Amino acid sequence: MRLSGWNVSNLGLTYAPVLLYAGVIGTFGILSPSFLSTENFLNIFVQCSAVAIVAIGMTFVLLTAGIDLSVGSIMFLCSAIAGTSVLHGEFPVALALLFMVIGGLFCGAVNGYFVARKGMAPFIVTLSMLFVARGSGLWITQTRSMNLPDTFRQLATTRLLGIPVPVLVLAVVVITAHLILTRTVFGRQLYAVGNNPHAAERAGIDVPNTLMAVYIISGACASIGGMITLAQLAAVSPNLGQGRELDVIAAAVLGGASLFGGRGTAFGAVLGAVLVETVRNGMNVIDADPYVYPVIIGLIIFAAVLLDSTRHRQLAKLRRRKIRTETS
Amino acid sequence: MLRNWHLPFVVVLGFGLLSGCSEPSEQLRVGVAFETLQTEYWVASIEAIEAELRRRNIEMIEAVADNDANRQLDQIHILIARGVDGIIVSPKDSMTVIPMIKAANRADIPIVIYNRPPADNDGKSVTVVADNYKIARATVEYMAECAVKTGRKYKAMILIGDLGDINAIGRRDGFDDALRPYSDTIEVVARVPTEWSQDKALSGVTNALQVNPDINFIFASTDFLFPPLISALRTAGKYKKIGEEGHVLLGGFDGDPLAYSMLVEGYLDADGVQDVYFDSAASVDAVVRMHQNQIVESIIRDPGFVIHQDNLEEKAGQMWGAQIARSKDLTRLQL
Amino acid sequence: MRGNIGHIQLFLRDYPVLWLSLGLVLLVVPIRPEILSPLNLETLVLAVALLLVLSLGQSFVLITAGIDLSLPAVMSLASVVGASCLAGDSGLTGTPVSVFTAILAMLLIGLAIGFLHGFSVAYLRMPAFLVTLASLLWVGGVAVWYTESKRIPVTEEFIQVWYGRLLGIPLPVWTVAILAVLAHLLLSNTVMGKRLYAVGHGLQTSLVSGVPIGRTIVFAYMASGLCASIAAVFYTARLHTGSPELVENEVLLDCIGAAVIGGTSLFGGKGKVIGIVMGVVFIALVGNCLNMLGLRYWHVIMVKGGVILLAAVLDTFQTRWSGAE
Amino acid sequence: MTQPVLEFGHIDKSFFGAKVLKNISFVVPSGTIVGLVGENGAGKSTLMNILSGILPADAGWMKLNGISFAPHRPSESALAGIAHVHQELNLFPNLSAAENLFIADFPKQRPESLSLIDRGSLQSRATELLKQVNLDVDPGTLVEKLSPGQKQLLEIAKALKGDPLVVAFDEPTTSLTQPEADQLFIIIRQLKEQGIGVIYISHNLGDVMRLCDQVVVLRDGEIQGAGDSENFTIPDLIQLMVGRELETLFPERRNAPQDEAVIQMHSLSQPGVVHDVTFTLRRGEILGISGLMGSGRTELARILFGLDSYNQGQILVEGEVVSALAPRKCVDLGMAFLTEDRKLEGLLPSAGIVENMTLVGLERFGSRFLGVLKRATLKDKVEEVVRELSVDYRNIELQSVQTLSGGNQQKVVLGKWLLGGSRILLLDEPTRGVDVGARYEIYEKLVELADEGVSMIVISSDLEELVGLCDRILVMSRGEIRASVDRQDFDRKEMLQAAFGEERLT
Repeated sequence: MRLSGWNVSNLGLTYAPVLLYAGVIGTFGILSPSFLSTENFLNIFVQCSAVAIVAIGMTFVLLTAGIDLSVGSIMFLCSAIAGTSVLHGEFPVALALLFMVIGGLFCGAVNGYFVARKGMAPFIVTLSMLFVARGSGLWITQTRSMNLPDTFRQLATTRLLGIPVPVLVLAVVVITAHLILTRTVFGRQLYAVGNNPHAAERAGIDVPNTLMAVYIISGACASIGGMITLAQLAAVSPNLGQGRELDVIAAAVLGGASLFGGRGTAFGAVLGAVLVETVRNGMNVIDADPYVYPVIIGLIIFAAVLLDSTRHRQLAKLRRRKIRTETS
Repeated sequence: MLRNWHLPFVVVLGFGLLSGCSEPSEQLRVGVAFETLQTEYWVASIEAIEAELRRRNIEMIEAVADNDANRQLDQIHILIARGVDGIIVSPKDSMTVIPMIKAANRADIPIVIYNRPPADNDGKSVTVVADNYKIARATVEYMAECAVKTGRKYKAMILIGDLGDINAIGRRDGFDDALRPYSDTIEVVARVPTEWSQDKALSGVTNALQVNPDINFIFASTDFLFPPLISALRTAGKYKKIGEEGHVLLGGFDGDPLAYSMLVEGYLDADGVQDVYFDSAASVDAVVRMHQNQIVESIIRDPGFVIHQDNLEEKAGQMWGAQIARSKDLTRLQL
Repeated sequence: MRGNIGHIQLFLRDYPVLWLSLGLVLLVVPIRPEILSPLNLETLVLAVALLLVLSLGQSFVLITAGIDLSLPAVMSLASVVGASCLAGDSGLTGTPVSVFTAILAMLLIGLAIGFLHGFSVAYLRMPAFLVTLASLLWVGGVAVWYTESKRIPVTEEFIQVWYGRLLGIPLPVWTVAILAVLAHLLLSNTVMGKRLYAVGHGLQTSLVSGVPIGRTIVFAYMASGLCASIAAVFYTARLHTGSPELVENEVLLDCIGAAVIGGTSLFGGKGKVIGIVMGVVFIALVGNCLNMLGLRYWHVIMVKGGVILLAAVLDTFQTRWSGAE
Repeated sequence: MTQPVLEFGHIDKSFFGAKVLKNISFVVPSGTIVGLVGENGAGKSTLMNILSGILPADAGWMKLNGISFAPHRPSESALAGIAHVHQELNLFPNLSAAENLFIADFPKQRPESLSLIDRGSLQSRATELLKQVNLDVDPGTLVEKLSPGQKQLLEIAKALKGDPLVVAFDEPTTSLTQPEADQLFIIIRQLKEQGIGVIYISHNLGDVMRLCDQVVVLRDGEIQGAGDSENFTIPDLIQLMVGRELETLFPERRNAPQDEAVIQMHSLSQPGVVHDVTFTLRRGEILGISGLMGSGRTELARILFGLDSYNQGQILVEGEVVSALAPRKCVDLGMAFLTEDRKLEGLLPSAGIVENMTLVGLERFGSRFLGVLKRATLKDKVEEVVRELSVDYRNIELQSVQTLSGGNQQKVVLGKWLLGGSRILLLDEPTRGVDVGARYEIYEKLVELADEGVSMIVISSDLEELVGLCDRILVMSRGEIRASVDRQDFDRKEMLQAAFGEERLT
């Protein structure tokens, strides 16, 4: 078959995100050959793993047309709990990690309680949690930064089969999340709740419990993200995770999640996080003027979004229902 | 109906006014407004100030602005409204502090600026500040001397602080000026912007080491960034003690407990120290003397000093981080 | 009289946040009577004025079911550009003309970026959240880049924009009061106002009904940009500084939070100036009270979160009451 | 006589002291289709809510297969064998057909505690169900890609999933074209053959008469008449429903259309959508467009209103050639478009009546400078139109229009355009989901407007409606106009044949 102009543009539009990635990677690759090394790509994954994992949790929340602004603070609070329990409570590291997850689950459950059982706006509930969790964390640490024993750092630098642990954790989380979203009853019902909560309720889906679950998942993902950050830094600083909620939401939405619910995938969230980190890493590698970083990252996000919305409009046009087949 | 509705309000109001009037006023009250408590340095500072105030039987009222200059100005206004007898403020930058000085002047409350000097203004204030440029420059010069002694070539990296912070600029300029005479031995290959954030520092340093694996001279604009720096160095297999093969010349700034333990263990070559005890004592002293209408010089300089392997024993007593580290026995953490 | 009381009760029922504000004051007064001192009330009113400008701008966008995350960045850029206009060597330095030019330049920046947002959202159909988030990064980046992070001093004349007084009342209070009244009239009494709500309620219906949705959305974002610039003028004058880091991003949470507590919906179509004013008063009051109490830093943050949650809980009760009727 | 499968005995129900159901008793025999008719507010939905366990009855009883039956929640009712097919489609467009069928009870893999979906079993069970309703799509298809008719069939498949004893249909044909509706009736008759009791609720009395074995007529919560449908005529039913005599559903025209052309369309084409469409709309004319769903009738209206583009041909409005059409421009030209999707394109569902009604004509109430609204005039005008259309409401400003009945909603949309001063109306399915009384009121208003010289194009799947209302009917098929029939030549069979066009031939 001959490739007509229409087909080419259609193909181009369908794979626009891929082209964007190729463009970003190609540009940095030409500017600095060391950018293209396997090691550097592993680096990118290691560095974005925390954001990516939290973004996966955020995707669950976004699927229900909710939002979780508290993830950055939960990352910090959990890290503060872990740091304190190891430094002052003399608990073993494994137990500290367990405390982190429990902390994340708890914060998520509180969010979920008010959203699901009290029917309150997720924005406000999680905004409150943002303040309460950060305040509690600062209280625990007395705003001091804590330097943690080496065991933590080893968690981040150890490699299994040549792959750094954070990347492995990311892989486990994304695959689990993908399976939950596509293969389980809960996952499919989640899409229904996000699309139309009233219809979901009528269809016999337990909407409150579903909502509760997504905030708990988001809290858990935040605690895992906190764990990875903690392991990488081997320190708890009072500004750990601060402002992370915006990075995380950006990653999820760049990856195709809709703020109005019902759309989004786990792999998409990871791709979004990887894109932002690739740009940051690339500029670092080509030794760009540090003042330009945010400008370039902002513009690339803008370009990605522009490309995506153009693509959607064009595809919608091309796929419009044809009533008649033209004979001429 | 209307009266009933207002009654509790009036009662509480009256009670409040009464209790307000009867408050004892012999004890001095000093407001301490910090822009941030983000790093060990600030925490140590505010605790030292609190201890000094307590020693002098002065009540401290704390306010932390969480990086927001406007909020800090609000807090200053609120401190003034509460009728404090003096204010010690560590501002976000050299300019936004000016309206705070003016507000305090208007209310005739003495104000002391801690650590970040204000830009030129016609207000009345006392500044207690370490000479960031000089201390950083001296630190890096010491490192450069160490480098020259080995006779090898060096590739240098600096972790720059928040470019909006005048102290970060001072430290960066100190670094640059110190290395200028050594340009044939030491080449600056990487400047990592960190915005005083540990995770940005981690990814920046990791990437820089990726591109320039032979970096062997690193200056961190604050000790607060050592944990991510060590992380990245260990990952690259470059965190070695002085004298070991492949040791990276390391320098820092602040003088915090981690820096002290690194010095003791022999990982850190030099650290620029701001003398927290001097700064806090001088601030409290200035505020009290201003309250008593004594004349106080408008700038009190903390000369600071460089602590390094050669003067460790001698200077450790003055290093605030050393005091904290010893009191909490943090050295055993084996970083 | 009875009619009046009826009105007050209705008002309190519609805006439970008013109860909460009142309760907060009653709670704090016995401990810190200074909270009612003229000095502190002025501080509080000025804090309300600053936040209200931002919340009003934000609510225009929220009403159309959008969001504007770029405010802090727009403010920073306007601030440094304005300040460098004042510092320029045009020979006008120090004259009222230079103040005028600087303010004009700042307002133009807000309008221009607002236009860009509106255009992207309305005509390119890009999601508002991401468009404005990207701007938060790049516009803020440009501000830092432009100044290389240096602060720029402003002239004494410019400072009068904030510190000046008219009839004993600070100028910004006048400005913001006029702005709020204008916003109220615009939203409740003009064609454009009704169109903003219509677009937020249903974009498709508005399109079919011949509402010029493109222009309406662009208007909303430009209004938001304009308000951000006005806030930038105030901040810059108040702090005597043109700064690329004028405010922290948390101000976004404050201004969106205030609008939402005041009854504005994040899903569009709802929001009134009176409610927003009350939301702003509440948020500013919480900040003021907590500082007044002199609590530790972390307690301040925690209590702030708790009180916001409480406001929201009250709001759901209120909805239930009115739902039952 | 067949076995009664469901019995209602003396059901009473009141809300806040107002009786909405009074002593309702009737029987649904197995293998019988019972039509339940009545105006909106007659108590049909309350009765169905009691049947499905959403509301409890105040007094009375129900029996299912002779056993007393009082469900407390919808799941209980469903489990007992009552299935509902709702008017409002409860489907999730972002999920597949199969997932929609089993959204509340997915087949699970062992161990069930993992809640993993058994995709094989899902696929096969879905295929089987879809086959039962003659829906020939892959179960994996996303619902957003299905046509309205297919969606309705999917809803029925959902209802059949639990092997129900009774299936209640609530306005199932509102979004269907005639052939789709015919298909649906075949399925409903199949259910009857299987011995299932069917309750069929509809405003379309023609359908009711065609389909149902028995009818029950409700008015103000009371049964006004019941019995075999052969014993009733449509006028009987209407009289029982509204309690007064309507000589005919369609009012008489007083003035004939004028000769002056208002809209002329010349050889309009858009590849894949419409081809070579030429017609003229005259002043005061009611022009009907008939055709199947997907014949291009809605698309043609959308092009005419500037919502979609065309690449060939010419459009003249009031004799002037217009190009670059856009809704805004069309509104300025005095055109109005009442779309088929009322919720998405007609109303601001969460806004009040005033806000909805003033949407189009807003500028006329604003001052030239700054557009300051004259609120008093505006409210007076809205109240006038509301009165004229007899819209039933509680609060004209605060009550959101989504709480109004379908008929009142449609009146609000119509009122919006009238308030905007439109003189050319494009009406796409103007009486969808509108009850008989309101329907009559809308027809009356339309004819009155036409008599005053307003021109309109009425698109409808209900041929009865077009025949009763229009001066002329265009029949469309495959994006082309196949026939144009004047009032005196209206012939149903011929028009249907034209509508089927090539489809009939293949």
